[in-house]
Amino acid sequence: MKEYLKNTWQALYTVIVGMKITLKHLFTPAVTIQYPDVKTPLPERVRNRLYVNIDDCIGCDQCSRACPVSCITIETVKALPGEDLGTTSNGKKKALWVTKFDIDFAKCCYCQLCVFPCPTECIYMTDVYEFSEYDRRNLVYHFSNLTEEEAAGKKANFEKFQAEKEAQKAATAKQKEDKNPS
Amino acid sequence: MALKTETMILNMGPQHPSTHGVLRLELELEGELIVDVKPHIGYLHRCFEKHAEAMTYPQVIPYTDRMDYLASMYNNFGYVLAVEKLLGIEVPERVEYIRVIMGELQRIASHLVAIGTYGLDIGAFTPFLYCFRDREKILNLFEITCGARLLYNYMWVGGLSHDIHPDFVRLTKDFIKEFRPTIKELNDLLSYNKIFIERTANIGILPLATAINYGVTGPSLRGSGLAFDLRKEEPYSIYDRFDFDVPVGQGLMGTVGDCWDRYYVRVLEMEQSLRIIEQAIDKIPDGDVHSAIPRRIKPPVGTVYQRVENPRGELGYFIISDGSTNPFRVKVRAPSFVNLEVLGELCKGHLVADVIAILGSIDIVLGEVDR
Amino acid sequence: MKTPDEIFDILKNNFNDDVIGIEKEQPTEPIIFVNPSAINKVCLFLRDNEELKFDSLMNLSGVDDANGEKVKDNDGSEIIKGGTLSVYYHLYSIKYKHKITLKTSTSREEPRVESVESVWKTANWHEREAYDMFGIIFNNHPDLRRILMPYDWEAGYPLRKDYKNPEFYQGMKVPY
Amino acid sequence: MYQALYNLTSNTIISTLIVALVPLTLILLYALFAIWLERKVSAHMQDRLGPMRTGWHGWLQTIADMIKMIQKEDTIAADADKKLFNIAPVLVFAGSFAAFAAIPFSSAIIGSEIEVGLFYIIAISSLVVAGILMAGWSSNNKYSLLGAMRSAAQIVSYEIPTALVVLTMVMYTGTLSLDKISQQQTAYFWNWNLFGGPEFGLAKFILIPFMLVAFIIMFISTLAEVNRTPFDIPEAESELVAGYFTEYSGMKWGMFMLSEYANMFAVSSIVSILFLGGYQSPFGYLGNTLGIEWLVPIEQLFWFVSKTLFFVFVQMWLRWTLPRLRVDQLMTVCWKYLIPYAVANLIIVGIVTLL
Amino acid sequence: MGILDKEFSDGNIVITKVEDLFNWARLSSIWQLGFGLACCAIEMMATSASHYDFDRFGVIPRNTPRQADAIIISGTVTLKMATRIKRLYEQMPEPKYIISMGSCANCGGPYWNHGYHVLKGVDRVIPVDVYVPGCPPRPEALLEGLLKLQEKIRHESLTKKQA
Repeated sequence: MKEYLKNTWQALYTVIVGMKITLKHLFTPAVTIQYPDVKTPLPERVRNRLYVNIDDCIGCDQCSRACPVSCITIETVKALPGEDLGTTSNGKKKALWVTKFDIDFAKCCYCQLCVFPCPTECIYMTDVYEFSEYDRRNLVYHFSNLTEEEAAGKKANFEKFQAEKEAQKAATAKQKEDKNPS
Repeated sequence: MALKTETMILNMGPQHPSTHGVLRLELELEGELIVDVKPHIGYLHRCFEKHAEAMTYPQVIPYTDRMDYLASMYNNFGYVLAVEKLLGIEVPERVEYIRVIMGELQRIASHLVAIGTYGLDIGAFTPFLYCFRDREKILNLFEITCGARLLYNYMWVGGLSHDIHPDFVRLTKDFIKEFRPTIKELNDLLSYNKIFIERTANIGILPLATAINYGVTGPSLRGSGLAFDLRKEEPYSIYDRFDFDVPVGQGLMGTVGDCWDRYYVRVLEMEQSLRIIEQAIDKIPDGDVHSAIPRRIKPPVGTVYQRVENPRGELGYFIISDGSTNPFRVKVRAPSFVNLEVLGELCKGHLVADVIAILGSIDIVLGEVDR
Repeated sequence: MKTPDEIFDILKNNFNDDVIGIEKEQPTEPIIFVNPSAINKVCLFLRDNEELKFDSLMNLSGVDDANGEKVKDNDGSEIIKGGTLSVYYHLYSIKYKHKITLKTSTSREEPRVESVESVWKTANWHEREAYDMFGIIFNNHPDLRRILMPYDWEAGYPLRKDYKNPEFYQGMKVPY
Repeated sequence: MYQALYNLTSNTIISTLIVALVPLTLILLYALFAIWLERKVSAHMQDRLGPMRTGWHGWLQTIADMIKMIQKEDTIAADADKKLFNIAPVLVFAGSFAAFAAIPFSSAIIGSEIEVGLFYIIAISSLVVAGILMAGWSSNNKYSLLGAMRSAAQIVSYEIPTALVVLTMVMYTGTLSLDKISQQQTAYFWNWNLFGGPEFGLAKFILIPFMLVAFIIMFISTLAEVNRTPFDIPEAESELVAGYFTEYSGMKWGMFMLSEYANMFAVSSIVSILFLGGYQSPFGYLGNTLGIEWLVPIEQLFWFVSKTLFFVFVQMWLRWTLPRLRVDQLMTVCWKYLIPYAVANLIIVGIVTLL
Repeated sequence: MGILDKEFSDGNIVITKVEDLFNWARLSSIWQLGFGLACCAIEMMATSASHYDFDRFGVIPRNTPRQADAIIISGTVTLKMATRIKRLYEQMPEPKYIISMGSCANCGGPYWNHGYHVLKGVDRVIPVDVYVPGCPPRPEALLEGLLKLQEKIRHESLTKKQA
């Protein structure tokens, strides 16, 4: 009988205690951040969308090798000896045309492994997180500033330059041949 | 002539509000009584071990994050300790202290989710939201240090990715001061509530012998009365420098090893983690966290098995290296995978509502079960 | 608290031919080789022996040693013939706080290992996972089915080194 | 009210129609308001804000939900029992709406002054069980079947404590008609039944604790009758996905929600009539003091609605605090705790009224 | 779509007025199916918790596909789970929308290369309306995805059925 009454009393008491807490919370101000109107400032080390400062990029491919998901695709064309490509901000001489530098943000896992190995720190994470799309294809960002035909042009004249070098090498080899057998 | 009754197969399918993710429970019911429970897993198998073989050692760390996504800091911790044991490198004191603090903060965050979803399973909505509100404070702490909220890739082999933020220490101290009263409030609202006790006491009793035979570890094992905590049993990193006690289920509200004990051990463990953080936060020595990170990681040929005390139990990494930059084989002993086996044993003879209570008390994460 | 060598000696004189040897030059812990057909007897002994009391199986993992020779398959990709699949057992005693690692290896074509499910109930799912990932068949295991992959997955065992992705699975394209 | 309308229009059909339409519109408006109130109360209890973007503080939210539900495709499970599937929501709503015929909103506004008001309400509210069973059975879904079985057992077994407490109150007040009970508890709150009823004297003070016990038992059992937490086992989200209305979508499910809130209103109005003096105002009427005769019924309506809304708020407050009971615990609470207390209370109040 | 299956001639004033009302109602009370797969589900729960509060946009988690308007695919879709998601999608009544949350649901995410058991993007099984990138996307990113979906619904028209 005592157990019976203790149960009833315990049930009523704990219900009242619980209700007291929720009532207290009814009057405490809400902690909600009203997102679209109030945007909280994010800490500076935040990891959201990647940004590549393409004119600092020397096309060394370190970031795409470090990426576990291999979502960075880089294509470079060797510059002809005569061409001058300017220097990066910290004074490194650029030797490669970066014809294609795509990051597929649908694949990226935002782990920041690509930011550390970059010699010129041209790839870093910004705090932009609002870039959802209706179509998956435009989640692939193209950072290289060479347009299609420029890239094709660069590749074309590099092949041409390559062919000339072959021809010269073949020619010098032939000359050496003529010299020593004769 | 006895009336022939037929058991009903009820599928608590991969989409169910309280299976903590994508787990299918095949219940054989006699009316509402459970005859047999067969869990079907594999709905979230993301082939972690295949990825581990194809990546270099540092690249595997983002994948260890995604296994137990509620305690990803601790997954890194386990993997990183294993590789350091293989390489045999020493880690500076500062890194050790920061790792312990981050690990214990992650344990509190993970227990908060476990307690919140357990309240949700029993039917109380409000504790879930209070727990998530407190958890946001911890996520802010993580975000100012390494920039991510949930999957950090913070602990690297031999060091850390970022040093802690200048006002990390002050914010952690504020958090500890604010968090203690909320544990007491949570206890009044949920733990000592008569209906909650009625729903969880004497339900799903796990005797100690079956627990050990089934390999159950973590709060589920400690709920059954055995003080087996790897931080005390086999102290890794610098856990032996802190004094904290290991809470054990004493059967306050029913027999030892029932759902209420497993739940209450988690609440007490949060208290102990606070104590550890308090002791560690003041004694962080200064130094460089990037000093011991090797340029290229090529460990010698060999095997290592390193286990750590994940908030859900004993998380073990078994790494076989063949001398190249990619691990030859990484096998993960996930605590939730092992704890889930005992569900069939615990649920016999209970009601449908109890299966949800028992599943909630074992606290599994499907990312870790299916790897 | 016993060192792995003492445990190895005890095992050696109880199961002289079944326990093949001990390999010690590993950087971390030594491994004891056991004959696959006698693994359950050895484990039962390890669990019930008074001085050893290995009452918890920490981890059971299947490994594809990939030490057979590579052979060109008809469609160009190479598969591994011969060689071994091995299973590692990590045991721990709560009472005496000591640990050892056992290893058994079976042939790649006919991988058969005795099941230790009768010794530790936790081995049930571990063995099912090893079967699912490597195809190692555990004799008299209660219900040896796939655990992580879909039950009707007939494209082989995924974690083997020479595994190839199927083109389609139930109408869904698998590769990217 | 019917009589007044009949003299006005001298046409029976129109006056009965109007008498029926007034509570219906009141219920629909109240339901819209109650659903919005529930979402805001639950939000603020959990330190969040609730609907904010549809109108100021989201007051258009329920209207938006209603219009969206109209647009939903009307799916019926392939091998569901079509006829029963469609009748069930209508039956459930009819059951809970019929109870409003006997509830006196104010001395002037009563559906129909039936002498046996209380008895009628208890009888009609068990119609809801039939509707729920039909819904559970006809949607041919294991979860709905389990939910329906549980709700049948729950509502039927909680009829008994309600009936017992109603018995004590009827024995004490001497009449079954709700209107007379409200009239007995005339102005000034210490005459309310909860505080020992109108006659002054020693019996009044002895009765107060037992009236309180009767009030608590009545409130708990009506909670169970309406399937609100901690007794919302038929539509337990965490176990049975959504209980007996798992298969319902769009407007049919809307009917279920409507009837749940209508039931909540009906039940809390009965509790407020029996114990807190229905439409009596606690401090006398402004209308009498100022001498305006027609103001009194409106004041009474105000007091009635505010008391009932307070009880509806308490039901919502409980929903967001307490966890859910298991089915067998629900039965033990009813049979082993509520009924013995109710019977003991009945006997004691009986003896006291006899003296 | 409910009672409006009949074809309207062209969108005259009455239709556009009603259309805006219907679109507004549909977009301000999207009920999401309470169903999470992996790490993005935890961020989805954090979004419905007190700090970012999904309920502000009228989004309540409903457990049965019958009463849900939208599924937020939050996490990795594996092959074993893909057939289940297809069935869930078919069970939902007609005006339904899909938000694919996180890299794994967009195109297989970190598991696209060696994930033999991972479906490379949920749009191979069900049509997706909005892709929310991130791994896992911040709660604000998910809310921004929801706002994008609401924009899309606002410009939907009842008369001209899109392909």
